[in-house]
Amino acid sequence: MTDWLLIIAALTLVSVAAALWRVASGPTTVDRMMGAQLVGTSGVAILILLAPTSRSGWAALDVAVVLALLAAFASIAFVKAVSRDGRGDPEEDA
Amino acid sequence: MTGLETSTIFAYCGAALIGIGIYGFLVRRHMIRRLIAFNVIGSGVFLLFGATGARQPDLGVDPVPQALIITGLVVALAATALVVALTVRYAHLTKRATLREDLPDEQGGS
Amino acid sequence: MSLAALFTVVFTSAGLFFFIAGAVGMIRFPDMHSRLHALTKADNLGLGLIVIGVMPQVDRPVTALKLVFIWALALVASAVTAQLLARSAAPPDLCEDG
Amino acid sequence: MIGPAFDLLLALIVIAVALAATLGRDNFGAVVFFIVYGSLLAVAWTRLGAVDVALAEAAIGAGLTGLLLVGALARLSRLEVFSPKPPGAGARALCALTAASVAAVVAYALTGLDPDGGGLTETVAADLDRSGVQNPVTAVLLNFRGYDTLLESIVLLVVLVGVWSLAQDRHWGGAPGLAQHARPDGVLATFARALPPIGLLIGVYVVWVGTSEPGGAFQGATILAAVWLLAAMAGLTDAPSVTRRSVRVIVIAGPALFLAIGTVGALAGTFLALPPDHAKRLIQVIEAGLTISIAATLALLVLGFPQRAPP
Amino acid sequence: MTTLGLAPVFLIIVPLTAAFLAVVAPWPRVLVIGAVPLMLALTVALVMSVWRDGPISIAIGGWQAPLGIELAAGGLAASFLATTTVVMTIIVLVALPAFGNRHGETRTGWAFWPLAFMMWAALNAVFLSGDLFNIYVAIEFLTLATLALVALEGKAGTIEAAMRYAIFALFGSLAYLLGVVLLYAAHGTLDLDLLAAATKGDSASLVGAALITAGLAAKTALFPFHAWLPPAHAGAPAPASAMLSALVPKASFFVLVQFWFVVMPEAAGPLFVQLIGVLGAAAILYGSLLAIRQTRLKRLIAYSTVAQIGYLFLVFPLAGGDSAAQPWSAGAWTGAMLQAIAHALAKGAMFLAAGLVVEAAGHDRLSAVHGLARTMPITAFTFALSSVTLMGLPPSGGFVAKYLMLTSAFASGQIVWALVILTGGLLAAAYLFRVLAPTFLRSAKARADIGAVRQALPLTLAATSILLGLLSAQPFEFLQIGRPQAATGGLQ
Repeated sequence: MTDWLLIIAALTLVSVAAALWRVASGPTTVDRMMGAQLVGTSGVAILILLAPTSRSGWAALDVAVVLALLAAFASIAFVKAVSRDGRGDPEEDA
Repeated sequence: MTGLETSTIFAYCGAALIGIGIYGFLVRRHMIRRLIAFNVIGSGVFLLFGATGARQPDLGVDPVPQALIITGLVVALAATALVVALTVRYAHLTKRATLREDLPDEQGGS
Repeated sequence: MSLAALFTVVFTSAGLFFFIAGAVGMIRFPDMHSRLHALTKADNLGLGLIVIGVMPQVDRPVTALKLVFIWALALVASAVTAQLLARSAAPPDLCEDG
Repeated sequence: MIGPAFDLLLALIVIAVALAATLGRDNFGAVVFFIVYGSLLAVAWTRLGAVDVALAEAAIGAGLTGLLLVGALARLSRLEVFSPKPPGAGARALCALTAASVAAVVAYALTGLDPDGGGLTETVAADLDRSGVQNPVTAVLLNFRGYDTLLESIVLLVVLVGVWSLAQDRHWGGAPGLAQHARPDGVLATFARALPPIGLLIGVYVVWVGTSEPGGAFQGATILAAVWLLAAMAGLTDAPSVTRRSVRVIVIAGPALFLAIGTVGALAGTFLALPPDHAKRLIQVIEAGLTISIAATLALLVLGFPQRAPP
Repeated sequence: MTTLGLAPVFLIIVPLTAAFLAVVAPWPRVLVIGAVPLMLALTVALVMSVWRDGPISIAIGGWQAPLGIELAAGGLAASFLATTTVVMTIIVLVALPAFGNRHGETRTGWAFWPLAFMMWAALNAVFLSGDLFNIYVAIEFLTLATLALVALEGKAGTIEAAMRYAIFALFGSLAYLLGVVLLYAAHGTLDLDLLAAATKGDSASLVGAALITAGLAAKTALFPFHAWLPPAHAGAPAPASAMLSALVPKASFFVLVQFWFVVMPEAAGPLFVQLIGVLGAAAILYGSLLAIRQTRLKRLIAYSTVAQIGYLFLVFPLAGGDSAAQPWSAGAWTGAMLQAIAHALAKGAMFLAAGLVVEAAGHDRLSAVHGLARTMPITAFTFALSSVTLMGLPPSGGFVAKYLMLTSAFASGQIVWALVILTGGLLAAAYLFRVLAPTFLRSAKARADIGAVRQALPLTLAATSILLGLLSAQPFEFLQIGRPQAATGGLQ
């Protein structure tokens, strides 16, 4: 089972590489953020897959919790930064 | 350290990250880019540290490097925050986020 | 192969499928909004299936609870960011450095 | 076999991301790559079995540093800063050569290491039951090498003083950063209202389990700081003025408490000694104090120096 | 444990407590009156204890190395601690009027005090630490406090100076940290004494040592890493300049000496020590020549620091490597350490005096010193006394220091270093006379009146640097307490 989970984790990692391509090529900053978002979620998935295989046991799941909690924050900081006055949010500008 | 264990792979990965970070630190002019490079070097050092502490898989990871890495991460974050603030203030004053290349004193007087 | 193992194999494979589909969509889809759609698919379904797939392997009930919690957290976070990113009228690039 | 393959793939992706973060021409792309880099490193730390570090990396590398850099870059681009010409090809080649030789020398140093070097793992394990906690990393951080941790918490304080002192004189007494706002019934505000209780729960949990399992004050405090910043970004709460006495007491409370406990030990004979019978309780008290102060300090650091005149 | 045994840890606890209080409330007067006498008493206790009972070692938390962190203080550390106490005492007293918050709290009036006390604590922490990683944390602590002080004036120039310093300092800390990591990976300990006992011929130790040296050299502003120093030291407010120039570079230099004379003396090959010597010599000559060309008072003094730091590094060819086993090594080593102390006292005095001159004249062009001998005779005398030490004229501490190094250079047959020392003294005379000679000119009218007490404070520092030369026997003897006897074989 450990091997199977590692295989799935490795293949998820391959899909991360695809998402990274989007981060690199843009063309808009929103596209880059979306790529980053997908990498973050894939990271959470990989951590979940690794948790049963890890030496430290299910403690790895706590890392997934933190990543899932904070993954959205960069996107939020970003949308605020590009809002009209730099400190609002896109829904105000709409 | 040689072979194909987790610890060896990440130790050499750390060495590579250090090299990449140094290149960025030397070539980049924008302070934010330099800070990213600084953090890449830092993470390379930490990864190397952690990986060399994980050489004996049956013992687990050496807790001393782990604790020191956590300390180091916080120190790096603190340094980054201070330099970010300096850069933002500098840009307010000069509309620049890069240092001037010339050193007036070295040519004599100012 | 035990039933639990089979369950894990089936569901994690399905989860992986959605991640790969999402990544392919990210690359292939022509415009930003359809790419965003691909992203949310991977986020919601891919992660959900993997969570379900790993479920039979847990050691304690509390771990299972944690898994569901992670999924819920990721679901909410991805919905919020997708919404905000879609509305955000960002300039193409903030600035460049040589 | 699968394990090393996974590690190798991960290491290559990490290196590719690091390259993209340093080589790419686009500044914003570099910051996004750096955030991604943090989450990938968290996975690498988990693979190594260093879950405490993975937690710190996820919270600091992927979380707070990202917030800090995205915010800074946005502010800079609004100022339309001047961009200099990149260095010439010759200079770049020289830099690449320097960087590659340092990396090669470090790699060479690694080849000479004893493959069985266990470090201090066994030494720590031998004294673990006198430390008051079961998590060896926490034992090192708060007991065996508590002095490092004390100094480190004060390093954060020194940086906070430094950041605040960058304000213009006329803004002294104002609140850090700029006032944030969002549509009150919008997605962002709703999210920012819903998340803090959950974030508080996770943050406190990470601190709490730190005595026996991976986690601790720094990781927990980073999470708390991030969650508070979310509320601030949604305009739900605002930073207090830098001259407010209560804010200043909060940022020094944790380090001061730690120092006070250490001083009591010094007066009894040994600086920073935690008697084994009371060590657990004392460590919990110190961690609670540090968590509050560090969370406040980190959040204030991300907001930056005062940019508003005092009311 | 006796009260004397508590002195080292309280030398860290007291300034930290003062820093915490300074963050909360802007009452520097109370803090200075409370902390300074305590620090003086603790320093006296520490010096007496080392003098009577030899080197002190304290295991923090009761955890012995390699598990815990040990503090250690021999003659060298105690001398540097005492120098720090003397210099910091005068600096905080001089700074009180300028940063006194007399009309309510101001930005600089608030920020200066936590930073000053934290810097004091950080310096003491570096000098006492016996653990490589703990030194890293303490040096980062010091660096970040320094960075904040450099930027304190808030002008574009000073912030740029801080950023330039940050680039060198950040690079230096990472290089040092990587070196520490490699040493730990190879030997499983961070304790200086335990590392000294380990055998270190492996690649990781050697690469680690090189990285540690590069990192610390960047932080000490050794040529060619010196470019950040003059704008940073000259741009800060005068009391901060005094701390930065007099004390901060000594911390990283101290660690470098600990490392090469305690931890890895056997690795100091002839090529290495000569290379460091060449860089030190380059710093002396280049720094002096640039000092001669400066037109601003504080810049001139800052470039003098670049030059004076160069002398410190001559300790490597004169007392390290092959020389370590030779009879002249004790003289050369002690000379370099006395130079560090004498320079701290004289440079502290000079920057504080320059601050008063700038305050009186309203600008910091060299013409500010015109007529100083009549308008501010005490300050003019301070300049004169510190110049005597910086030039290395008898009977100053600088003279004893340079004399000891000079005789070792002759004894070892390394005439080149002797020539460098002598040339450096002549060049120092050239740039310092640019400050001293115009003090007898007819003056422009001073804008502000500086009280005699404020002028007398820097004078005490300058006078102490002279006293160091008059009493040279005791300092010499004291520095030998716990001096690493590198000559125990294993030398290349």
